[in-house]
Amino acid sequence: MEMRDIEYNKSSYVETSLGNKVSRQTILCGSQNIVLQGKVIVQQDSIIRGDLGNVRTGRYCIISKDVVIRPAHKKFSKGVAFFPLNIGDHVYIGEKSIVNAAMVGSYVYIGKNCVIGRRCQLKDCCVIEDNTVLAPETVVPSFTRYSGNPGVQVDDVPECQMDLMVDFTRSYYQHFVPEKRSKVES
Amino acid sequence: MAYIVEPDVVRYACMCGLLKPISRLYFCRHCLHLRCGFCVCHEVDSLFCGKCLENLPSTEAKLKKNKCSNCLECPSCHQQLSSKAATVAPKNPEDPKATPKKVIYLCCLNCRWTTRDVGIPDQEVGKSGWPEHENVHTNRLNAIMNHYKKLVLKEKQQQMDKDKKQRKYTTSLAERTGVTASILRKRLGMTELKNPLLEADDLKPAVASKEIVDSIEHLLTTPIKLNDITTIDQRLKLPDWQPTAVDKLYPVHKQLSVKRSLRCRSCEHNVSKPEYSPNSIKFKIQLFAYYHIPEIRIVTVEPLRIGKQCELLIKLINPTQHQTTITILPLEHLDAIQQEDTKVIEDPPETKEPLSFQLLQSSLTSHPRQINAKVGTDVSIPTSSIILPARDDAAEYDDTGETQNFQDDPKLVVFRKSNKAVIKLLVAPMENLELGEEVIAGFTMQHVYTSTIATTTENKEPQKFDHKMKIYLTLGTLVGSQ
Amino acid sequence: MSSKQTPKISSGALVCGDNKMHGDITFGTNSIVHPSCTISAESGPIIFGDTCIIEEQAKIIHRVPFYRTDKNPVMFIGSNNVFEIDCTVEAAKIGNNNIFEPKCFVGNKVTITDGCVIGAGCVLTDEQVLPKNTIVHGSGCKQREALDQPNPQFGLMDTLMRLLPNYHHIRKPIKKP
Amino acid sequence: MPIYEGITTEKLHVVIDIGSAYTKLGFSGEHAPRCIIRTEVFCKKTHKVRKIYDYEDKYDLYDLLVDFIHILYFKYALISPKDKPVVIVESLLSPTQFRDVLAKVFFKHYEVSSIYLLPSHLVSLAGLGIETALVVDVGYKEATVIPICFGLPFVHSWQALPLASQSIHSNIKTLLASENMGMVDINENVLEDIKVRCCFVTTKTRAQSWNETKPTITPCPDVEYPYNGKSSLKISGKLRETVYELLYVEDNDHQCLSTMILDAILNVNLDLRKILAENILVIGGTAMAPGFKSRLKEELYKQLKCTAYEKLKVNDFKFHSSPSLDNYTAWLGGAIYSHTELIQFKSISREDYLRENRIPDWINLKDNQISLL
Repeated sequence: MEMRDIEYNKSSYVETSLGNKVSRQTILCGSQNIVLQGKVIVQQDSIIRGDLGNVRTGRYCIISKDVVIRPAHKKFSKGVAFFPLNIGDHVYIGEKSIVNAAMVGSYVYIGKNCVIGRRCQLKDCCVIEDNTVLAPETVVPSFTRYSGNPGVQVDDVPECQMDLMVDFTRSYYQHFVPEKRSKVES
Repeated sequence: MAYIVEPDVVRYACMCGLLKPISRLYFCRHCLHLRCGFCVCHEVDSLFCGKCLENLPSTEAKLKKNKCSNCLECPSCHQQLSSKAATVAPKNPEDPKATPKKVIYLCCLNCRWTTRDVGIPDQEVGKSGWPEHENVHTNRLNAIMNHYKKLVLKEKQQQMDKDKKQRKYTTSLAERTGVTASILRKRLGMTELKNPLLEADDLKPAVASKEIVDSIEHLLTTPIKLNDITTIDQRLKLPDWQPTAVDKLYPVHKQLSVKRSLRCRSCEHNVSKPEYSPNSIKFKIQLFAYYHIPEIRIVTVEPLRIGKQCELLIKLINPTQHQTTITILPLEHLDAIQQEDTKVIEDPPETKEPLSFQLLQSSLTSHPRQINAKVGTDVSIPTSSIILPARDDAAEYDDTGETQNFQDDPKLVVFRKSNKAVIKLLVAPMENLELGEEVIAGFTMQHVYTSTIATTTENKEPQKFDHKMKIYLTLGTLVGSQ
Repeated sequence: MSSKQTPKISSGALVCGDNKMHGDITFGTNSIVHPSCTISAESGPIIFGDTCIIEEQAKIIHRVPFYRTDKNPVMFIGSNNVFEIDCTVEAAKIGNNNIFEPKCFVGNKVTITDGCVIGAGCVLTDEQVLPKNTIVHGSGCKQREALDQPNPQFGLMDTLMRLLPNYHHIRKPIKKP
Repeated sequence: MPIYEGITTEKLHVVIDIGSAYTKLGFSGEHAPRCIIRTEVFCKKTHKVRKIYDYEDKYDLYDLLVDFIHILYFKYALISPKDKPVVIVESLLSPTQFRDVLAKVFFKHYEVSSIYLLPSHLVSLAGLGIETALVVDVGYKEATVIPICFGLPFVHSWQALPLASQSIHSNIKTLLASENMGMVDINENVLEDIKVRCCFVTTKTRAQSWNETKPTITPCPDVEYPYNGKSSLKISGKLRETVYELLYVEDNDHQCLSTMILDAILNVNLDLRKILAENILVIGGTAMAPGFKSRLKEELYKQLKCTAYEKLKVNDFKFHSSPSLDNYTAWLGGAIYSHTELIQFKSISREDYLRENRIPDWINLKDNQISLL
């Protein structure tokens, strides 16, 4: 199915020179530690905890509503440290998901309402289905599809996942358009 | 996300007769046919551990029983175990030299099971290896296995002796000269070599007993604690042990995972071969249909009503580096051709001769199954073809919207941009459909496939083929009649 | 009960500014409250013990079931409890050393004792008292009993105490007389 | 370690025992299966888990088996099935259609080089090192009894009744529904968990008192079973004790587990009866229930007093215990058999199969004629 336009209220979004579209109703804590590489969409009510550690996303990442992105911590003998959280290119994170991972690769699809536990590693080209709960420190290998609570592998992902995700995130960005003026006035 | 979460609305008919979305199909460029996961041959390409992502050669994996030696799983919930460090106070606190010892224990971060729960002692840092469980019957089973092996070998020996007597003349050179290995050994003063399998066997058969030890007395009076009894999944995770009490559980090594390569059954060429490294997402061979066959997407469908012609807009995308021409043909078009093709192999010769290699190979691919889709609408077949230019990655960043010079039928082509075109088809749902029923439309798509295999030296020009396949579109449910 | 009450924050506690709080709420010493969580004392006061962590999007709601008629019920939450991201807790009695993992839901008929862990995504609504050291995990809310209580996360709290004031507006603790 | 072992252990053959509830998979020469998994696949179209044995027709079964065997090989065995032999342990009473489709899937879809089919009752004795015994298999769908004498199954005296886990599960379901109001639909996996963790087989005397109008015995303690976190099930002591009773209580045809065993013994020659009665081997997962075997023994002695079985002239029953757990005894036999060289000359090769387009079967006249010649 060809994607439909997703309209947003122009006044409530900020578009940066790199093409990032960030809602004004987000909580970006420690924004100096957050790097969005370009053409990234951050929708309303999502929280990015840059105050705890560096967060860096690749190009064409889509962060839906009510998402929490939070660097993971680990206890060492000298105290607790937060790991920087790197997210690759062309990643989609569905509504109400919590990403507490150590690393999210490229071309990753995370469904709605997921919990990605502490220090998880999501490798390139994996799919996390809606409502999945990944236990802390889970490693999700490439080309696998995880589901359930606790998340386990349920299926494979098509080998052309990389191109599917590139196409999906690009067309999402293209179809993410400001509302028509007439609607705004009414 | 059409191919990841949504149901498959556009399905292509594979050569084996199954309907699959384009993302799940392969295109064998040697046979020029669509293949799917069902009709290709799967092979284990490499083994790796899904936790530590390390490769294991297949021989090593066999020795380790397909388990990772480093990664362990929780016996309680089957998630991966993590090691946790802890410090233990020195044994004699009075001793000023004694420093707290660092130890490691395993902990499940999902259900918080730890090796301490079942009394497995903590490990010192640097030492690896957790206690492994041993099958209690190992000795007995080894004896039994050997016993049966000997028995069969003895039988075989007798059979061979019998055969030998029947054909006396075929003696070897060594036997004629009298210099057999056994005689040589005798001359050298060595003891005669005996096949250890043929030695006398002293296996004691099992003895049945009158007594049965399975008392239930304790169950009758004491209340049970559910949390102390293992579930069936926990038991079966430890097949040789299957404990009933949770304090008998022990960690299990993680099962390895595989990367698969796929091979076309008719021409034995690979259609997919991944790179060796578990971290790599690249392929050495990637003949996925998504890269070779034009992709079709539904853009819009008018509400479907019986007897009414509804507009259907579909988008065609050419993924290849070559220009292609797409023609829409009726569904029946391909049936006529295929019937002629398959007639030849339809009846394998009923002979008792050894089967030819060819027949062994083609046993699966030659009998496609009936396509399981009920077409519920007619599709108006356009008279003209659509030319799609090659895919140009740079065009993705080009927003100028340049117009291409294609002589399009304006009634057919609605919109066009780089390697994509939106065309308009008219569908009319059939009379016999019921309200709320899913409407499926079907047609045959023919496209020009440009082969890039450099087969012959004299023919430098890439060869072009007409490739046809059936497409089934699920348009949605019927909303009413006219 | 006025909803515009300011929470009582004991000394040493760190409460970020951007969060929704209604009613009579008391935080014990060394507690940490992350931004954008919701604490709502609808039916009566909520009293947190010492060294609790409340993460973003956590919802702690004091809402007594309609059939209870106790006068001015108080929601007691012991010490060393961790409320992780997007958990919803309505249990009126919570002991010490419990962990509420992300997206779990604990209804108001549940009583939590000590050392329990409510796993991510688990929903507990049935009237029950979770025994000590119970661990609820996975789909279907499987239960098991742990040997020890989870360790208090003092290391994490030290780091948070250091980090959070650099980035957030902090509510001032009430100085005890 | 003898030298020859190095050569033969190289060749590991996959040994599969596809039961109606659980499938046992492992390698030849090993002492326990690598995994025991549910015989079911996840259907992507309907998003439901489907049991292989609940197939609609042979085409449906073909697709289910293709999916299932794919999982067996690429998730558990981790070898390519093509051009390798496979060992299958199957019941002699397995439906012909199932056998045929299974062989077709292995030979035509997975292109294995050969299949070594082993009858489960016979090979179960391999772990004991004996040749004559009465094998009682209590699995998921049915209980079957086949006497094995001198290494040959006496198929003509087989007994089979649907007295197994499936009927116990439905029994638990009806009993639970009467005790817990409003319980609509309980997943079978939950029923199984209740059975495994809470229920047991009670003694004969207690069972008899339960049948009285006013039982005088104190039931075993009740169990509170947490269900989904949203509610809890009350499992009464009576339920815990009595769910297995249907195996031991005679049905309308006066048949139950113990009569099956005695009938099977009755069907063999007089001289073998005593030997069989003193060599009973119970296999199958259901037989692992606590108290199952001692109750079976009690019932056998009880039935012996009936007039129908007086002519048996049997005084004692003796039971074997295999060096394995009951649910994989048959698989172990397969692993022992396929560790020998029998696999080389007793298997059905792909060439043979493609020529004949069928696999030999004891029930088929064609195969029996050949043996006569």
